[in-house]
Amino acid sequence: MATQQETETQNLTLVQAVRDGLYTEMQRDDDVLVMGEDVGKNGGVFRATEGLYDEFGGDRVVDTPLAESGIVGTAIGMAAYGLKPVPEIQFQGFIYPAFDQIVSHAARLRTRSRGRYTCPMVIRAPYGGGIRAPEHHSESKEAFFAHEAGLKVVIPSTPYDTKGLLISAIRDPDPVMFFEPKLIYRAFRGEVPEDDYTVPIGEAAVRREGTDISVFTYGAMTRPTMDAAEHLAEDGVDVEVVDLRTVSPLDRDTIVESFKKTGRAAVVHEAPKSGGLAGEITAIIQEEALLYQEAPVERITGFDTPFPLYALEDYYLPSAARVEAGIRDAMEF
Amino acid sequence: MATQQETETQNLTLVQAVRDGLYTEMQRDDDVLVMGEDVGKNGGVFRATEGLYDEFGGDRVVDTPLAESGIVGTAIGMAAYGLKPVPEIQFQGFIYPAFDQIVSHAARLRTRSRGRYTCPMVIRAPYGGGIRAPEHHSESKEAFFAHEAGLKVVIPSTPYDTKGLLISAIRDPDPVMFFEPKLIYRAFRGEVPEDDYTVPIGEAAVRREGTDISVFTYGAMTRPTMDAAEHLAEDGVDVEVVDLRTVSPLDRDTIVESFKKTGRAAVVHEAPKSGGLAGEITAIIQEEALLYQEAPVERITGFDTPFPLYALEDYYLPSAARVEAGIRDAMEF
Amino acid sequence: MSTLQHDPDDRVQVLDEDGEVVGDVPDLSEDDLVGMYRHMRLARHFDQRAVSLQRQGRMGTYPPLSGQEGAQIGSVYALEEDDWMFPSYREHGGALVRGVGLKQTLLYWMGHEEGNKIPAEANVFPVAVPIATQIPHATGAAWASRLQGEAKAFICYFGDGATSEGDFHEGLNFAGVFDAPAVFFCNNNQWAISVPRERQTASETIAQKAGAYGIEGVQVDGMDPLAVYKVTKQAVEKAKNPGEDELRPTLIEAVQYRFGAHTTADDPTVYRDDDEVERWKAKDPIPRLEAYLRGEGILDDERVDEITEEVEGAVADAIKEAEAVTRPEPEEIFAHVFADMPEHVREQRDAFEALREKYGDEAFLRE
Amino acid sequence: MSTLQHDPDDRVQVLDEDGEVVGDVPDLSEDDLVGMYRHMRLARHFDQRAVSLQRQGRMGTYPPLSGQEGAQIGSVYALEEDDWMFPSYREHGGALVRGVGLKQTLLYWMGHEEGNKIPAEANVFPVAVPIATQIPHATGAAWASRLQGEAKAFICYFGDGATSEGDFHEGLNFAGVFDAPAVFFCNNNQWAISVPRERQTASETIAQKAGAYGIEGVQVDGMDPLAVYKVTKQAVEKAKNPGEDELRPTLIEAVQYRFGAHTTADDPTVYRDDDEVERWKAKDPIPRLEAYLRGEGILDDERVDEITEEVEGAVADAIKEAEAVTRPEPEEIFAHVFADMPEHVREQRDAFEALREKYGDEAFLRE
Ligand SMILES: Cc1ncc(C[n+]2csc(CCOP(=O)(O)OP(=O)(O)O)c2C)c(N)n1
Ligand SMILES: Cc1ncc(C[n+]2csc(CCOP(=O)(O)OP(=O)(O)O)c2C)c(N)n1
Ligand SMILES: [Mg+2]
Ligand SMILES: [Mg+2]
Repeated sequence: MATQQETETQNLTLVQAVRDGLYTEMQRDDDVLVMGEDVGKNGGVFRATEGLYDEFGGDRVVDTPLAESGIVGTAIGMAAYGLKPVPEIQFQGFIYPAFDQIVSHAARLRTRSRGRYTCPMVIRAPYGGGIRAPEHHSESKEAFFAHEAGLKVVIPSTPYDTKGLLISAIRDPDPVMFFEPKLIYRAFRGEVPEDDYTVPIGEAAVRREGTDISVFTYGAMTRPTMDAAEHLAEDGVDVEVVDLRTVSPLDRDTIVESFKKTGRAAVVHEAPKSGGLAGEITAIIQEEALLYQEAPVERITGFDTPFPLYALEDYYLPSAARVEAGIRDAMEF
Repeated sequence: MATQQETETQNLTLVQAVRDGLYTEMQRDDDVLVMGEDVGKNGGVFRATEGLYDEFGGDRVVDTPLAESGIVGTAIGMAAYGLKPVPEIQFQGFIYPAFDQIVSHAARLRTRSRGRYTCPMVIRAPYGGGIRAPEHHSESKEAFFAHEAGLKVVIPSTPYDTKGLLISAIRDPDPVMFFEPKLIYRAFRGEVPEDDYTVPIGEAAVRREGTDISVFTYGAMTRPTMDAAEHLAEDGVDVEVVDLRTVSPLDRDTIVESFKKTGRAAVVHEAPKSGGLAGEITAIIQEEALLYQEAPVERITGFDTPFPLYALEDYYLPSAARVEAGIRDAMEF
Repeated sequence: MSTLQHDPDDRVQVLDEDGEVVGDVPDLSEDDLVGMYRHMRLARHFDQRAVSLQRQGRMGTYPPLSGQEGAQIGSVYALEEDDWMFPSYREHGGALVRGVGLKQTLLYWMGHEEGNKIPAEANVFPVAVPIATQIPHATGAAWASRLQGEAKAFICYFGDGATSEGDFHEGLNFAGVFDAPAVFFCNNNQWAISVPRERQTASETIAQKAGAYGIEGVQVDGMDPLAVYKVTKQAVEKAKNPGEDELRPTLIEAVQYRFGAHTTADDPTVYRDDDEVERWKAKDPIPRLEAYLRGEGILDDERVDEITEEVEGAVADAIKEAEAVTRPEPEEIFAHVFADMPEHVREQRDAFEALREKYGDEAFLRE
Repeated sequence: MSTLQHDPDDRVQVLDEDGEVVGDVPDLSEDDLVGMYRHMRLARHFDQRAVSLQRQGRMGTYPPLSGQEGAQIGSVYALEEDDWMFPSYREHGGALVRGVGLKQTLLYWMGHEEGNKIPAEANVFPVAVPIATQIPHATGAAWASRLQGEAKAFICYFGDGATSEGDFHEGLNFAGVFDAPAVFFCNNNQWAISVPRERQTASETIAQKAGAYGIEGVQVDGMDPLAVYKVTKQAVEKAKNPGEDELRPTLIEAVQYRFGAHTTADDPTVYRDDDEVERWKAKDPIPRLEAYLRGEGILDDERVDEITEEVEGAVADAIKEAEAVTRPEPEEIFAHVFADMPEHVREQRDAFEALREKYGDEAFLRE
């Protein structure tokens, strides 16, 4: 027989948690609408909007023409006019046609109107590699958006956080980029409350406490990082793993606090190294805690190359072995 | 009477050096062509292409429709077909409509065709603040491009370098982003050889030798940085100023060598702090020379805000006073 | 047949170059007619003064509108109170009618953040400097309004050059697909800075581009304020109450000319002939409407002189008020990035204020 | 009157659904006619095998083309040796005729970098996955060719969905303005993944969008290879030798249907009816051409059987060869970023190789 506990949570995959977050917030708030390519009848190419069209109808779950600047540009108009659009970009690699609307307008509407107009909008896009996808389908370019003031950039790594962060993002009065790690869309399940709840934007989560080294990561890279940490534990290396969850603004307090405890750090992301978040995090660490630093911060990242076709993608993505090797380097410095 | 020396060089402003670089290379190589909004009869809104239309005609100095993705997209087709287009984007703030063509195609054509097709193209754009320009006209977003593998990003700061780097960029077999500091387009003159010559991409220049601290900068920020350095010299602080000239790929050897000598550093750029080049440079320094580091690397940058309207722009841009204060902080750590 | 259904090659006209009636005069009260005239005069005078302020170093770059008053004023007069306006950067005249005062416009071009704060009662979107980007915004707002069951029209202005941008295409295409109550108003002033209309596109008219989106397109004499009013009015009405099988959006091409430079940073003599300018000056919308109103007995010398005086007073006052506004505080840079200021932004603000405290304001200002 | 000047509402057709002649048959040799048939059969069989390879886990996501052979093969047959082709991601059939072998196409969808290396002798651009981005490339190459005094045509393929993107607009507009010798070939297969043609745009046809660029547009039965050939041939000729006052570019809308899924990752039953699919299957281009050729005495059972055998052999060989190719070395990731490998890229490569040496290949490969 179902216990109280069981009736109130569901065991969901990450992509199901996306859907559940959208569903929950659309139920609660009539102003929320979902729009994008194939989000309607088809339920999204990853099924992230499955059933929403039947539930909420074509005015709130809108199949748009194939035009990303049009999607984001009209969503800005809608948001300024009082709705809360949640546009989906089918893959992060196809967000660039909308880049101008995102950086020149969504990110600046509040500033540019001194608060008269605002842009409460969540742009969702699956990101990252590892699913044997065709070209341009494996981008991990969160750093582009983290460099634009006026945007928040959220990347969840668990089903629970996904729903809670997505609801926070939808309720946020400003635009939020919500990048979903598609590699782990269905990799595991987690308990997700049926009710609405929020996970705050801008707060990292310590996934594993440790005393020897702090590893900062997010999204799909939390898994190889945790694997590496467990493996290193067998050798007596006690790794703290911090899942950033929001990459802009960064949770500097948690980052610095963890680093002050361990004195060593690595950052793991699949985005290219140069100009990636790892550099920013390293700069923050040495600004705030140089005197604690015992070794260079290791950057364990994608290469400074275009993402390869899938036969080579496993080499491109930081694997547990690469994470482990990087951590060892930092430990042995 | 003119000496040998005088007849072979001209005293040019930076924007005249741009023009001279284009002129010189178009003379030498029939495949080079210039295209963009108002580059033809009008000679460019900053006069960077002045007279080229009369000299080379409308097929090689092309006024295009007002469409940045079209400009870069057709230039990619031209480059792949054997020409060497030099598209101008009127202001860096208007490059975003072309962002997809730049990152998804120009940057990857060589990789994506295993070398069968290439994209020898130079995208020129004036960047930066300080000229009391209207909204969206003061962007400094070189970091967006530095994060995309497959692009080189060049930012000159003197007339001599401008011509030499531009010629290198045009001869480069791969796409180069060439961002011109419009604040100093006409701020001073410098000797520029009349002949063609090159300044290599990827090599920084030490503008002032010093032993106490290394300051890394580029573009329009070299001026306040040099001013601050001279001022600090009066107080006995001996500042080394390194003009990066290419921000991707960075000249790591010069950066690290300078830092090893001084043990302290600051980076000055007008781009926003978070995700800017300063973080990347800091990361490189601590990766390569942590044991030499005596103070945190100071990031003296634009704020993490949209660029303000011009009444406030002087506050936004790093001034000599801010640079000096930042250097003092690093010295006093 | 609706005016909008004209063959796009026919250019709608009500007054000819001499102000003689050559088409059906729209139904407008005397007050409205005089109001249009007065607003056109105000826009023109403001424009001349603004250019001279810039020349004197009292204002930054400024985009003049002289020659385009007929299109601006004629079209906004066709709007109702709660309709919306999405301008480019040149519609100070139209924006003024819609509640954005001259002082505000001056402050904007003087580089004050306050210039960007559209008054709460004005249904006007901020100036859009990146070309054509406002078009999808207008479509989105119009679509949102329709989803909410309202009957409002959303007019969006842009130039001939803007029609080459992808955002023009995407914005109009979405409007067609989602039947958004939008009026796309192209101020075809023949030039995009130095690029002539023929270099912008090989299509014969801009109006005919409407066909690509299944919506109506119409070409109007943009220097004939009454023709502009008439065409816009019909488009606005159709946006709110389309006929059977009719889509709401319309593309209006208002054929006109900018008499002056693109902006005060531009020198048009480099790329166009005086002859051309003179030919178009003969179509000046102001004398044209004035001649008509005088002919109808609605205006006479006395009333015109009164208006001249009013207009000059209003502009002088606005300049005085705008120039009395002092440089904003640096904290304005940080104030509106987000609803809640994040910690790192606050720290940057505070650190800067501390420095300013220490070194004095002058250390941070270039002369 | 040229076929291209047809009212865009008229759909050009040569063969009806039963292969009966209903329009002027273009001038094609028997060899070419049989070649077209053979290539269509080859494309179809390849497609079926590719889908099944994907199902068996022997290949990644793959975009099927069945139903679209008539448009692909009909159009590329209209090209001459030194013309150029700019494909989207679905034109394996057309690319094959132009020199991109089946093995190469298989390798591409198997995720091998080598699959991206178009053979030196094939005038074919790489696959374009980001929708519509290839359109300005084709315009630019065509323009460059004309600047160099050549007389070549550049055909660019894209779908109905692609016409909504800004790059479609900008690419065609530039082509009109610079009179680029380009043929824009829209494979209107009624769907952009799950989004139907009517949701893509409110315009009645896609061909009529040509009017926005001052160029000709024509709609053709895209499942009638002879009609496609005819229309494309004329467009190619016009690109090279336009008539007086005629612009070179053409927009062709080839009306057709994809029989299968958008890609192997798609389930079309979610968004479309079997009935619809069946209605379109009745227009299948292959039996249509076959019926015509049999009627003309050009094909008989024996020749058809031979072709079947050839086709099956060719596909089986290509699969065998492609599957014999082993996983590329990781250094391929780094090899072609720039002409000269920068130091930091070299270091990343070397560091990775050192790790791989140390930990073994398996440590880096997920199962
Ligand atoms: C995306 C973008 N590209 C370039 C510019 C620079 N620019 C400002 S106005 C202008 C010409 C605009 O012409 P048009 O659309 O005809 O409007 P007009 O100024 O004639 O009213 C250009 C190229 C810009 N503001 N935005
Ligand atoms: C810029 C961009 N946005 C989205 C996608 C994802 N996507 C791939 S194919 C496709 C539909 C394309 O439809 P259409 O243009 O009609 O071509 P078809 O696949 O039907 O041949 C979409 C949305 C993409 N590849 N590129
Ligand atoms: Mg114009
Ligand atoms: Mg399609």
